Amino acid sequence: MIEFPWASAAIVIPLAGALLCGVMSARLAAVVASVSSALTAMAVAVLCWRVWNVGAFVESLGGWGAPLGIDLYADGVALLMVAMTTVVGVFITVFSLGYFRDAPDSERENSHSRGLYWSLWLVVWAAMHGIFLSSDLFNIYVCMEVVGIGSVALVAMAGSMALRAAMRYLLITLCGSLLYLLGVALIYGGWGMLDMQALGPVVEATLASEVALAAMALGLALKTALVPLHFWLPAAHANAPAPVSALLSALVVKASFYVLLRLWIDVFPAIDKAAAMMVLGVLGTVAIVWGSVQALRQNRLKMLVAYSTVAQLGYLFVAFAPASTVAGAGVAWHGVIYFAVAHGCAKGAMFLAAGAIAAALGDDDFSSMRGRGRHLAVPLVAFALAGIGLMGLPPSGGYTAKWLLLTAAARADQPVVAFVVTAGGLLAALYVFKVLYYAFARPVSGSGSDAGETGEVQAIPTTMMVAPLMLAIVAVLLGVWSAPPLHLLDIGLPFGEALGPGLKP
Amino acid sequence: MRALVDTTFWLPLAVVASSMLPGIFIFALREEQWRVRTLLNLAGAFLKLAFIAVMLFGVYVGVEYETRIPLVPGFDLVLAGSALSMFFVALSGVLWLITTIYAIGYLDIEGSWHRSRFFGFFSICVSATTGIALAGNFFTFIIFYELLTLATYPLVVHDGTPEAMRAGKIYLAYTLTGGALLMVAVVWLHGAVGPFDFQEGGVLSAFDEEHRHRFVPIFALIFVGLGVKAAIVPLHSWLPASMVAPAPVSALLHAVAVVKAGAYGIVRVMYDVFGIHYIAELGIGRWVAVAASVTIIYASLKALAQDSLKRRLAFSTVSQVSYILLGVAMIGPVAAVGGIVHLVHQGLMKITLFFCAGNIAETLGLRRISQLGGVGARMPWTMAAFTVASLAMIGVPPLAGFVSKWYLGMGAVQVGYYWVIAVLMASSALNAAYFLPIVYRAYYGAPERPWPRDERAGVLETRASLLGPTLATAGLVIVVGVMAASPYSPVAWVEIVIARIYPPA
Amino acid sequence: MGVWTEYALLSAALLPLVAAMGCLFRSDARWVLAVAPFCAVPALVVALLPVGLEQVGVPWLFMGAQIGLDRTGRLFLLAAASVWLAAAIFAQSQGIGGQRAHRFFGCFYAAMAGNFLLIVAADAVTFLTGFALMSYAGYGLVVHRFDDEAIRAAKVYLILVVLAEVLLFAGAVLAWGIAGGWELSVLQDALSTAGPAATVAIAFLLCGFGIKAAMVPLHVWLPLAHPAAPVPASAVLSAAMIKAGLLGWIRFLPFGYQDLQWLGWWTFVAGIVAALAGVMIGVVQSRPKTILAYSSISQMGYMTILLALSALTPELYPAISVAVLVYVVHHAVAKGALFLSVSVVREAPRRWWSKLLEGIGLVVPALALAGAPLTTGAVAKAELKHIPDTGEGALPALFDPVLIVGAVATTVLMVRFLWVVWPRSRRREPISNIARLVWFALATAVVWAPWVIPWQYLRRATVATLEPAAIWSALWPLVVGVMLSIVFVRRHHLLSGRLEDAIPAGDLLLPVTTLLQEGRATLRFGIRVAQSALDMAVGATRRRIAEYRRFLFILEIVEARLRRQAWDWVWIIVVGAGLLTALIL
Amino acid sequence: MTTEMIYSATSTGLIGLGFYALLVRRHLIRRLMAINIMGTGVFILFVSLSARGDGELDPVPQAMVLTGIVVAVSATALGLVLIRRIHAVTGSTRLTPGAVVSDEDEL
Repeated sequence: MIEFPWASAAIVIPLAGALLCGVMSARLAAVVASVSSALTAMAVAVLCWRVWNVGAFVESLGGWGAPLGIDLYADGVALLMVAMTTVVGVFITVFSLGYFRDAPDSERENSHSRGLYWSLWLVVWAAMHGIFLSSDLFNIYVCMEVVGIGSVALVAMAGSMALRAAMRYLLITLCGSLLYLLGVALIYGGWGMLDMQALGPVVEATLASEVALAAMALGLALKTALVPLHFWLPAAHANAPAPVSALLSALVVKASFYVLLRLWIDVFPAIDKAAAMMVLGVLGTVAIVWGSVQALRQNRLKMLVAYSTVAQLGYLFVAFAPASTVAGAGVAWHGVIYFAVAHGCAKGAMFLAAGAIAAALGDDDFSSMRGRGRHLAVPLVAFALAGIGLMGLPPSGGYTAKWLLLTAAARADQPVVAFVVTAGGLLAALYVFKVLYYAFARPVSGSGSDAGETGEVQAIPTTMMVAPLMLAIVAVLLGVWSAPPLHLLDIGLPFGEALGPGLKP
Repeated sequence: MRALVDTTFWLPLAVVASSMLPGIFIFALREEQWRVRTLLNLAGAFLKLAFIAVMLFGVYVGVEYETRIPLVPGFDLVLAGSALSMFFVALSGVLWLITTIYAIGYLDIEGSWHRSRFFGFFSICVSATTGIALAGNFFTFIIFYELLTLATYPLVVHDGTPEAMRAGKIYLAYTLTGGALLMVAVVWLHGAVGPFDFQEGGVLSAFDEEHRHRFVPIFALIFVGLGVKAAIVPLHSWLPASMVAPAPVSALLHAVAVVKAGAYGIVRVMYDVFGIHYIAELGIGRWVAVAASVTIIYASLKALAQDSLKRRLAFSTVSQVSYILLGVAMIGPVAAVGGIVHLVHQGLMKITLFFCAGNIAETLGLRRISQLGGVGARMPWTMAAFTVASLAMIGVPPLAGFVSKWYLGMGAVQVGYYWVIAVLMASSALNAAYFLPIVYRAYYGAPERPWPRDERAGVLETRASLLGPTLATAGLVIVVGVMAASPYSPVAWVEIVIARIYPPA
Repeated sequence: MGVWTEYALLSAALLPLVAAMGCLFRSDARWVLAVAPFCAVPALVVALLPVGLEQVGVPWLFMGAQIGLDRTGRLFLLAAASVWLAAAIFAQSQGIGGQRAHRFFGCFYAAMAGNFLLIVAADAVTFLTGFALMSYAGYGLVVHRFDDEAIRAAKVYLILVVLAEVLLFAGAVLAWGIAGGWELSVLQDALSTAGPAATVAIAFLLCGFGIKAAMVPLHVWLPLAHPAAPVPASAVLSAAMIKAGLLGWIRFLPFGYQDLQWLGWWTFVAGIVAALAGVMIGVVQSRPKTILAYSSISQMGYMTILLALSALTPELYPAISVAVLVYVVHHAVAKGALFLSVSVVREAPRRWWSKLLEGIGLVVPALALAGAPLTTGAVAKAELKHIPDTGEGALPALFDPVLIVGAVATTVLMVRFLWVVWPRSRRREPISNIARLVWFALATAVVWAPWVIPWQYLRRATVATLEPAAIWSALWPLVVGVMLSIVFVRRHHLLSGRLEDAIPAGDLLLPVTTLLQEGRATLRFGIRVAQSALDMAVGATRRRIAEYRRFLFILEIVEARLRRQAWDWVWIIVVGAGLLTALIL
Repeated sequence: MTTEMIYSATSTGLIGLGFYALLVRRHLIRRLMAINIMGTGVFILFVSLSARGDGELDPVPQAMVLTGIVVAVSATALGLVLIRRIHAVTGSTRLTPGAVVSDEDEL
């Protein structure tokens, strides 16, 4: 059992599923994708179990090993991200089962595109596992490109509405990847290796390494949509088919951020990054405010959720400010990673719920939601639960993460960060309750919209109801049951000594 | 690990869960399954009371109950039974049962708008309240505190009318902001001194030398954060706005859950976090007393100007809840008895008043004081209950309110805060000025027109399920006052609580 | 003392409360009426029982109640129970309340219970409980008739009741601060110690009870409330309930404990003013019950004077307390009878013997009030006169002349009352025989009561007034008063109506209300100014928020630009340059 | 001027050129080409790394470049498909549906 390459399996299984789906009819593809999702989940579960009990381990693909071969490195953080991806992924699969059966015409242009969807989705999934588990910088590049190209194709599946968004997304993701690759080249030029674990101790603070870090950070920030580099995100995320939106917002942006974090801490410990961290912190602050305000101004549900992603991604960067201090670093990094996980689940649930609402109503305009809230009870409950996570209210993963971020701010003595984190939660409340308003408001009697209120809410498949709800419950459970994930996080001291002092005061 | 049958571990959890689980099940019920719903509600309420009774007895004989579940390293979910918390738990348990019966009757009259949703949130609301009461540390406290906010919002906006939605907005704006401030303060505190549990006698005095300069601003933040729910002027505006909610909700907001949670929280902070003697040392008590006094007077003056019955009652709540803080802030054993016992006394009186307002509104369709002429003849029992509760509010001996005021007055003398007596005198006079005209009008005013509606239930003036709870609480108002000296009265229990904090010399 | 004694005492006191609760079931109005005579009986029996009832605790009640029946309490209870009994029977047989009988009797019983409870109370909380019950229930009696006059009277009454409650609360709490307990004897003891807190507490308690006891200038409710209430209600208001204020003074204030000059002088002045001004204002009133109300104020003035004396010279207190008790019994019975007679004489008698009896019933209590021989009035006056003899302190020299002038004045007032009330025409307001009987019994009680009440002292004092000298000294002011009245009638038409109602009932109330209304108008103006200032501030804030929203709109444009135009590269370069700079520097 | 410097200068130039074009040009095919040019610049940088100081060729960068080219080709293919679809649906070859400037002008 121990000998079995479980880390590779977590990548290979969805990849194999993708290949099979590509050559099958749509109906069979759905079955294969489901089986493949289940198997992936199993593999990841075993992987978690193993890391939990044995600790971090290195798995060399094909037995070659670094520096020439490719190493997979499974430590706590990687595992947590993989687990998050898998949980969200399983629910996306469940949701898609219903979604692509009854999707509006524009989204199932021919039976071929259905099989294509499954294929692309599983490829992206596999590539994301690749990003999280790789310890090889170039391998990460390849996986990122696969994720990027796959995502663009998935966005484009939404039809004519999404084409421009997809195109812009493609350009941005390629540009970001190339900037990253530039950094990889510079690092390889300087130190002749690409393994992150090995690079950490040897990389020095030279001009080349600093330029490399800057280029990579810029590229990854572009892919993570850090304000003001977020301009591509709302259109792409909002116009994609619902499960794809969830995938992009919950997982894909996290993948690039994860790489940035790894680089930041593992590869370039030698560089003094305090000033840059402040820059990122400030940008994160701007992101929270900007994204929230924009979210509040949207007329479409999915646009609102997309801008909320812009705002929430700001938290990931705000935490760089306290992380730049010795006292705050450990808690801040914990908080950031936990936030990424919590946000992944919550945002996934939220987009799925939004998708379910849009499918039931025919479109996702707020005006068509008015007075029909009572027919949308389940997706709205899911939306509300996910919203609790976004607001950072207990009990939810968002609460735990925010608690950690605030603790970091307190330890680093940065009240501004505390204020931003708090205010961000309140801003999130504003836009979350803007949606929930429709769940509670009584239809305005006597107005001309009576016909719209009474009926015309299409029945949606059970899977589309269950998936967001379950995922939202997971997001809540992350707050009730946060000790195990946080324990997992510390396994293998993934970020070297940065996590060392950890949460212990 | 604790044994599975360890009641000291399970009982606090059971007290919280006994209303949470029925609540969750109720959500799943269809509107017309009222029998199951009622059964679940009542079963939950009685079960909870039984658990509370066992636990109360246990605490009385010295058993230490504690549920401890690790959430975040250093921060556990702790539910523990102290004398003070049991006091609050018992209050909410008893009043919840009564309010549930009332609500069942009330909503049957009102018609079938989302009753499952209503009772579901109703139950969760009470769970959150008991959670707040039993919380053994700040982390847990905030979890339930925010849960309360979230669970109450759907109740406030239950009617779904534009006014209700507006009230809900105001409610959220205030309470979420308050909650955020509280969280910042608490994290700041923990950042400074590390994780700690609530402890009789306080925790912080041990950190005096190092962190004294931080404690006053932290307390101020906490006070503002909790003061929103406790409706301290000028943080009170949400409470009168929330008057659009159905009567049982108002009763819950005012008497059992929300405002009490705020006041109880402040009391808890003063006793179990700072320690009352340390509060005295920091010189905070005086300011709290001043804030409470300003609230008492200002809200009473505002109440005079209201014509809407429930709004007047709301301002009265704002005023009365501050008695609790006033009593505790005076920092003396006798005043503290008066303050803490007012938790229960105010609850009983105010719930009676709101029940009466609800009875009148639902039976006769009257909501304004100016319409109340002749109600005394039509609904003698309701008005008798109202009269009793009003007189108690004024502080007429030997009713509940008198006992509180009496102890507060004696406490003020004991610690030499003579100005508090003037506040109490003014408050009594103002209470009389805004309550007696209502009573007068109901008995001696002439009905101006036929009632907007007139529902009779057999020989009774209104439904038994509305009248019964009203009379029960009115009876309790009399009994707790008349039998204040008996060993089973709230006062007796509070004296036990206080004796632990101020050991008799 | 048996275990049950305290419960017997309590239930005797609280029995009427059960009846009051019964009144909530209004469908059974007949039952409500039927129990009326029996409610006061147990209390009366307890008061007459020869068994001594010491102070005992009822630990579970209120905040640890103490009840007991000492001599003071026994006589107060006796007086109160008799008047309540008479009034109850009178009210029942007269069918007071009509359709709203349950309401009237509910308040009536509740007030009765409160009155009894405060008499048997031996601790502050129990006393104040009874006092509050009585006061608030009294509101129902005053407002009962529910015309404009009654409403106004009730309003004034209620405001003063609340004021009294507030003052009593503060006073009692302050007193606790000094005493550390609620037992009345302990409180009194503690208040006798000097100190600012004690002074304030005494002042509060004095005024609080003073409102009920019609102490000038807090008496204004009384001349309004008594005429407004139905006859039996005015009888108990004047005869029993205002005595509760007096009892409050006796129970709470440290009379006889220590020399409290300021208290003594204040009360002395208030008493003298009440005793004289009450008569003077009363004389010009046109309505019988208003006259009686002013008479009550004046009579209470005498009792105030007595207490004032004991504050000035504590060693006189034993004698004074006896005098007060005599006075209480006397005044309760006489005033009760006089009030009831207002109702009785509405119907002019037809037969000669009934004319005679009603004449006697009318005149005897009036005479008693004026201090005529053979009545309790003479005994009370005699007791007053004796007081200076027993003490050695420096009594105010005014005391004796005041008494004489007072007796004359009271006589004039009573003549005025009889003049007003005397039946001149045949009005047909039938009155039941039972009511008539009760009234007559009460009216003549001023004569026979001393011989019935089981109080040796009273009997001896009554015997003493039968000596010729005593009779003379009681009689001559009476004669002077009657003659003076005749002169007034001749010369000034005072009694026949020229000066009628020159001073409206409620005297001081008029200027005070005017003043208050002015104050309220000013306050309203102030509030309006504050409100508009607040509105302006809110408006300014709103405008600012609106501006902010406009700013948001600008943000929107910026965002759109960002998305549509070629601005992205600017941002990419800016962020990249920023990062690079930050890293390299 | 060493070979290394020529390589470096070339790659820097290409990257800069591509980056500039990507950011400034509006026509989609131009932007896609810009990406490719930028990619080529990075690849040249990699190639230059394979011949470091000691004269021995390092095979790893070459392998990476090969992989990179594969990735770039597929990305370009996807991009071209998208551009065709955009053109088919909207008749435009730009991301922003702003003022119509003749596409040929920009090409």
